[in-house]
Amino acid sequence: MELTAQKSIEKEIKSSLVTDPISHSHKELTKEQIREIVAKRAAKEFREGDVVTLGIGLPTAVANYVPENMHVIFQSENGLLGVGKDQKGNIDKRVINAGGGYVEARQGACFYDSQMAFTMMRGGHIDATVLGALQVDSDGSLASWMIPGKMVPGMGGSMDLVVGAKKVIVAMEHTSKGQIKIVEKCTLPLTAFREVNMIITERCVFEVENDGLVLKEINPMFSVDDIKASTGADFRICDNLKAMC
Amino acid sequence: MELTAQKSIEKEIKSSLVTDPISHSHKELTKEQIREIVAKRAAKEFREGDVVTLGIGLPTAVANYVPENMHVIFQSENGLLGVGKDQKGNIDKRVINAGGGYVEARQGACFYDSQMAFTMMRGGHIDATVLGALQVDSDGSLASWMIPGKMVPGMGGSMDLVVGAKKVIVAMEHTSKGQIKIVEKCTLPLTAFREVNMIITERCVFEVENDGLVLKEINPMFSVDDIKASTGADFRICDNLKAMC
Amino acid sequence: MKSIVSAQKAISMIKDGASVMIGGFLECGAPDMLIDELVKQNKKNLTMISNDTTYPDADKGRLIVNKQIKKLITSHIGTNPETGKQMHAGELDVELVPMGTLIEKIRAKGTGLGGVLTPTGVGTVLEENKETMNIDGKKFIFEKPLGADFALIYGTKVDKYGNVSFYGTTRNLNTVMATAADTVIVQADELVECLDPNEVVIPGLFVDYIVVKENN
Amino acid sequence: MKSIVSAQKAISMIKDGASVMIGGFLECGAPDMLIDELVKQNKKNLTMISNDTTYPDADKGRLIVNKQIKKLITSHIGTNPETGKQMHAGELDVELVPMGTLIEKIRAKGTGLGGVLTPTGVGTVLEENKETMNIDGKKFIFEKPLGADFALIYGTKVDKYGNVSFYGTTRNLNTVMATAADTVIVQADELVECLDPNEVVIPGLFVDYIVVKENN
Repeated sequence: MELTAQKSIEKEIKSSLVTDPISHSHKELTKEQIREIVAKRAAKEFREGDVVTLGIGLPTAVANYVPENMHVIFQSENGLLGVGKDQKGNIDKRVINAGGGYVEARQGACFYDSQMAFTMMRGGHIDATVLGALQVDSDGSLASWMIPGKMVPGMGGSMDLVVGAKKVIVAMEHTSKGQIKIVEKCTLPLTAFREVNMIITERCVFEVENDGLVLKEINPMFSVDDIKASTGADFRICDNLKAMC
Repeated sequence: MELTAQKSIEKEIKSSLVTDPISHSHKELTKEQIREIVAKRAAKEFREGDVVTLGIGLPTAVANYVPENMHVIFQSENGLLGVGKDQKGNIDKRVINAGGGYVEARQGACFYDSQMAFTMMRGGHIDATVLGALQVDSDGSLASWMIPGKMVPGMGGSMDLVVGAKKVIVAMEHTSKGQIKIVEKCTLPLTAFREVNMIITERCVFEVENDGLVLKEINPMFSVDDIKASTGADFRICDNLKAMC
Repeated sequence: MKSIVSAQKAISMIKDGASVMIGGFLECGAPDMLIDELVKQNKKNLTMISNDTTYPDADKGRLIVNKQIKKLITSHIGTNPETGKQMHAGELDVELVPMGTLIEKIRAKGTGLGGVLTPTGVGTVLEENKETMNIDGKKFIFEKPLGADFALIYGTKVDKYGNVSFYGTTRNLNTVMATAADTVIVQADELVECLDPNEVVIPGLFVDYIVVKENN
Repeated sequence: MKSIVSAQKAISMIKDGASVMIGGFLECGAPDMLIDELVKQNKKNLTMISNDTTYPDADKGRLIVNKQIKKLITSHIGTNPETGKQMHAGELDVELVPMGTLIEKIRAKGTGLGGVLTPTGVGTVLEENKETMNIDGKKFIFEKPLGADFALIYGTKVDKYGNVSFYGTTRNLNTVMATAADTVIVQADELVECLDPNEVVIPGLFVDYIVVKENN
């Protein structure tokens, strides 16, 4: 539920933000292609046995790209460790994920209450979280829960999750409706201050280091100048810049 | 376990306390008689449906005097709501009370962990507790967990219990080995400050009110002068002083 | 043995202006029948404490649409556009609290602690007007305990002693809310004679009234 | 799937001087086999965090008698005269903490909170040298979170995913300790393939190693 209202929020971001100069160029990808590129790349961050909490929307798709032979356990803040596939056939409404979808519990799963869910999340027991953003900045601060005076869905569990997870991965479209989302300093109210470790978009991968963003990987469809033009923050280019795949 | 080491501690109280002038008189009762008088009277404080936590020693005996047709539920800090009789025959060591005794779980009982036990106890969900004391004073403060430099068993769960229970009843011998226990001001380290509501001994019943102790009932075997002589604190006599029974 | 009552009788105890905690994560584990009765009896000016306001046509969401809530303390309102609409129109006072903090505030009340010291929200607008505490060089926000007059909770199986057990992801905030309200009413999918003591999730002493779904 | 190891191997990970939380209330729900192995391997200068020190000849009590503990954080030592004797002789550093406070300190660590604000001990010697906080006219003692390098816990049934369930009063501090140590080792009375997800008391993600009683 962290990002349930993400889409409706994004509609509201129209003003004051810098326009992405390349989003309407020949390099534009479809939503489905973006989703696949980002989700596929994010899934590579997991290690065997990791416990991961995914945000709603694009981040949910990450689960589809975990290699078959790797065991990653998905945790849902509403009380399920071991989220499985969507339920088919006779629906049991007593088993849902944080987005309200009816899901299966995998072999080895367990159910628990909200206190326990947040012991996992805020207490540092989640290895990685992947979530979306309205804005993310060069300090690793994240804005994802409200646009003052416009859309205020609430933070749900996202603030606790971002503070507590060992690794925080923002997975999103590089820009949204042509507006720049990776900025020097977030202008929207923060979800968390300096907690993001990595930003994965369809164009590139940034790591957040003490001195700011470092470009680690780039999608060969784009040039470094493309990234510069569509990113609102300065960044350092890794000596060993790799192709994103 | 609140008062596991009570007996050993009492052996150690030898110094500096005022002597009970009547404990060696013809009015002396046997330990068993004292236990019965005190436990019987304490059991009358319970109401239908009460949840009660008992200390170790004399207070444990209170459970024997609850009327057959009254439902009182005994809670034990080690994780059992609905403490039953001592186990007989094949012992299951996985079900104990706070004193380490093997007990039965009654119909309707449940097991839980220590967090939940102290949510019950500190959180104000226990209707009454009955426990012993080394000293109790006219403010309703209680000392029961250590004698500096001598015996230090520890407080166990007693401090949380006394702070949290709706009604705190001290049930004890009026004096111990001839030493006075009901005092103006505790000299031993406190278990809790101003939390005791009632003191029940073999000689009388005191209630702790804002202006100090009030003698509510007296065992007809003793005179008010006997109580005065064996009590280290001033007390007011209730207008409607009753015979203890 | 606990009082087993009708939804009508249970809800009739709640007066206009009362504070009410309601369990459930979206529609899952929500005491829908008790909420329906709250709508039917049209209790007004309520303070509602809940994880979310579900959807406009579902359980807690209907209380919003029916304008029975004066003050709402919750973590997420994005699934119910009506909540945001009333908030922006100044008709509904909404206090948004991070989910983990909301749960701990309720737990603090239930377990008798003085408050919560949480790292969640440090460096955000949530820190404004809050007391903070520096502990070993790290900043924490202080939040007060949160209780209510009533808790309306759900249980999959409830026994006659008030013990509650759950199936699936229905536990959510039901467990913590049971500890933090003056009067706790549980809606039971199924009433049983006696649960296995190892299976109990909410010990019976927290429950005051049982309403059985099939009886209504 | 979790690592299933021998007691010998599990305990060999613990170095002299480590801090170790050990579950159990007296002998009930104590990981006796792991403790026996700790005695056998004679690990020294340990900091032990436990509810009590049981009896001189039982589980945790043997660690005291064998002088393996340098610092003890606990709520009750009255059942083991050897603990008091070593404390008074200055051989053992004992910190006595009310049971409810001990549990909350461990929980605060496990759940990521900055500390505990408890009414327990206010107006007693426990208040000395502690920070206190006045909240709405009532005084609370501030206590810091408490974690450890290792937690040795007990489980009645443990599945291959590390999920733990309990029988009877064996849960006690095992549940909270599982959340607050860098490495958690559970002694299982019985290892099963897969527990019913509704039955699980300690979710598998908290458990690092499983030692099965019958295998040793």
